Amino acid sequence: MHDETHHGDLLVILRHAPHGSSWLREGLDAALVAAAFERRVTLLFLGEGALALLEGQGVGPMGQKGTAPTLAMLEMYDIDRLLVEERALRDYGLDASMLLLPARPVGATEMAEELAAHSLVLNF
Amino acid sequence: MHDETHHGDLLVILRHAPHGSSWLREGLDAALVAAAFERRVTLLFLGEGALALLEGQGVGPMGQKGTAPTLAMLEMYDIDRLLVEERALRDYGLDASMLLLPARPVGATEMAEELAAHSLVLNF
Amino acid sequence: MLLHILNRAPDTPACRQALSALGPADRLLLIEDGVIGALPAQRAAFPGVEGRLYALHEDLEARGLLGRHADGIQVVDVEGFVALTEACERTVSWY
Amino acid sequence: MLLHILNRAPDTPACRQALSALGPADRLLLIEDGVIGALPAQRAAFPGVEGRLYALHEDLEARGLLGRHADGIQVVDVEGFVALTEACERTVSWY
Amino acid sequence: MRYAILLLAAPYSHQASHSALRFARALLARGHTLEGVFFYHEGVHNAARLAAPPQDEPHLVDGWAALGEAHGVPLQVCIAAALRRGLLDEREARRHGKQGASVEAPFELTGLGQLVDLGLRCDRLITFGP
Amino acid sequence: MRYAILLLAAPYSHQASHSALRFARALLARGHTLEGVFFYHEGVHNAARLAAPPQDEPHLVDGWAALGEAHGVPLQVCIAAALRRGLLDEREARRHGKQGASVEAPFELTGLGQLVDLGLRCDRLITFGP
Repeated sequence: MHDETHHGDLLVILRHAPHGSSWLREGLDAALVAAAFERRVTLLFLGEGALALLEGQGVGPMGQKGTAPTLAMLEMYDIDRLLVEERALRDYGLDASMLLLPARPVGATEMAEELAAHSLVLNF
Repeated sequence: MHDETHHGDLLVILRHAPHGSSWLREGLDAALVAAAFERRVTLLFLGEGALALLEGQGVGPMGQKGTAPTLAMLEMYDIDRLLVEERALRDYGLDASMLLLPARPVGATEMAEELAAHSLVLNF
Repeated sequence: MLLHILNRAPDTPACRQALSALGPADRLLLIEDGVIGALPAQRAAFPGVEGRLYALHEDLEARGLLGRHADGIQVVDVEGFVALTEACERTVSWY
Repeated sequence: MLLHILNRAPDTPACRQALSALGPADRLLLIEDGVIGALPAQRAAFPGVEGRLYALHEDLEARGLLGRHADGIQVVDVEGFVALTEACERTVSWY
Repeated sequence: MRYAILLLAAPYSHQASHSALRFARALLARGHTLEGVFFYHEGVHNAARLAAPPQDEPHLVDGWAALGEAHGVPLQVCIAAALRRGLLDEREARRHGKQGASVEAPFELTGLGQLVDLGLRCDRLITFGP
Repeated sequence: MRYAILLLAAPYSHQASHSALRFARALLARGHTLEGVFFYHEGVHNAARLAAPPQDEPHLVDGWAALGEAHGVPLQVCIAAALRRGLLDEREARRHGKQGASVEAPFELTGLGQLVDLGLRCDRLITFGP
């Protein structure tokens, strides 16, 4: 039913850094729920969202859990297609060795292709 | 009690455009209340806030009143010290003939001086 | 072909991200504070989007921007907004 | 001398506005998402603020940025934050 | 076509709720169906039954409720996002040992799975953010 | 010194409420006084008595209430901003013909004049925005 360029049901775009707001957590929750319903999910970490992948995050100063523990669970939910904006890695000086999880860097052209290749895009 | 560089009690900075959010309205409400309590108030329209001064605004598509009627009341409240960021006028291509009310354009240096010259700064 | 919906002004991360994810045939609709990008002085903010840039009539009007917007921007009302979502395969919102 | 408090990343209108309103002796404290500006790769975002740029320890730490921040940024904890507000005449928050 | 709306912004603070309600009315007027409105993130505040805006402003909570009842549109509020933000129906209030409720029908508290379901089942999902 | 805090952001959606509460505790620990916390814009949601966050997360509404009671800090909620957003005490609920209330003591609904008064009366006003 799907053509060869179809990468999955759901693309969740995460554009916010951890701890500063609930966007990242609420975006990840949507991804986990979709995966639990056996949907194929791709995550795209865009702009500040790339910082979600940084190793060494902790709890917040008031004991807020943050999102690193959720990222650690992605594999259990079979969410293994992780993309990260190339430009964000450059902007923040991040390289693969500093990331919690492997994510494939993508440029603008590839991002547009990913948006076109999913049945549903949720942008957080 | 105040030195000569003291421009008034309260500086209210308005950084949001009309209609898109309640920031502009809630900032103006704070300014009006302060004026009603006989405080001297300066308004600084910064960034997108400069668009609050544009002539020809109307109600929103759902009948939202917007903020232009409130601006028209500023004089009644003796709020007549209006500043607008020079750069914002340039960014949006605005000139004095397009504005509802006269506001004095200020550059970065003057903005810093204004912040220093008021007893209280509220940033909306 | 996708419809991208932008409700933020040009100098925001949301606008940069929308432009960077825009496919070559995708359309971009400016709504709410996004219509600030319709000002002629902001023209340089949307390179390569000629003929594919739309702005919502009602939101231009409320802000006093109707008639002050740049040439080449297609103005649609809310019915035209619905029509754009019909014509495009999917929508992505940037806020 | 004022203390400016910024809780947004460098590529936002809030950051541009804070820098543009910063007096020559004013101090700038990065908190919450503002500490993203403490990354060495973002150094160019704060020209002319050498020696007057601070970042909140707890917010760096929660994000994994402690030890990864640029030289020359002074790291203060929440007690240091209070001390900065004591030392400065007034504070202005940019968000 | 079958549409769904995802609303992520609170009323009054942002224009997004106005835009979403207006878009909903317009799509129905063009003969489409609206299979559901999902309220997530700060969008859950659109279900605040105690909202009391000034009388010369649009009443968004009532606007959604009227639309839902007139066209049989489910108004689904993410339960996890709502609880954190003080939006509880009577059942959840009891479960959390609180008196009173801040959400009532036709709004219904439901899980995020409904969002995924709506999004994949409908021809179009339109998101309105803050 | 005499401090005041202006909080403009909702809890859970933004970190600002956490930052503000933490700053409040720290200034009290350094021997200053906190003359009031003023909740405006989306900050009014910090007074939502029905908020039910997960038990492993900080409960900000309870946190403010405890701080207010322990140190005699007035917790002032802008009434105009609150009514629009569904935050009413019993008196306002009755006035608007609604059953129940979403704000209770030690939070108090009050006018914006209190913010101006606090700001000009105290040595320092610190704003926490979203």
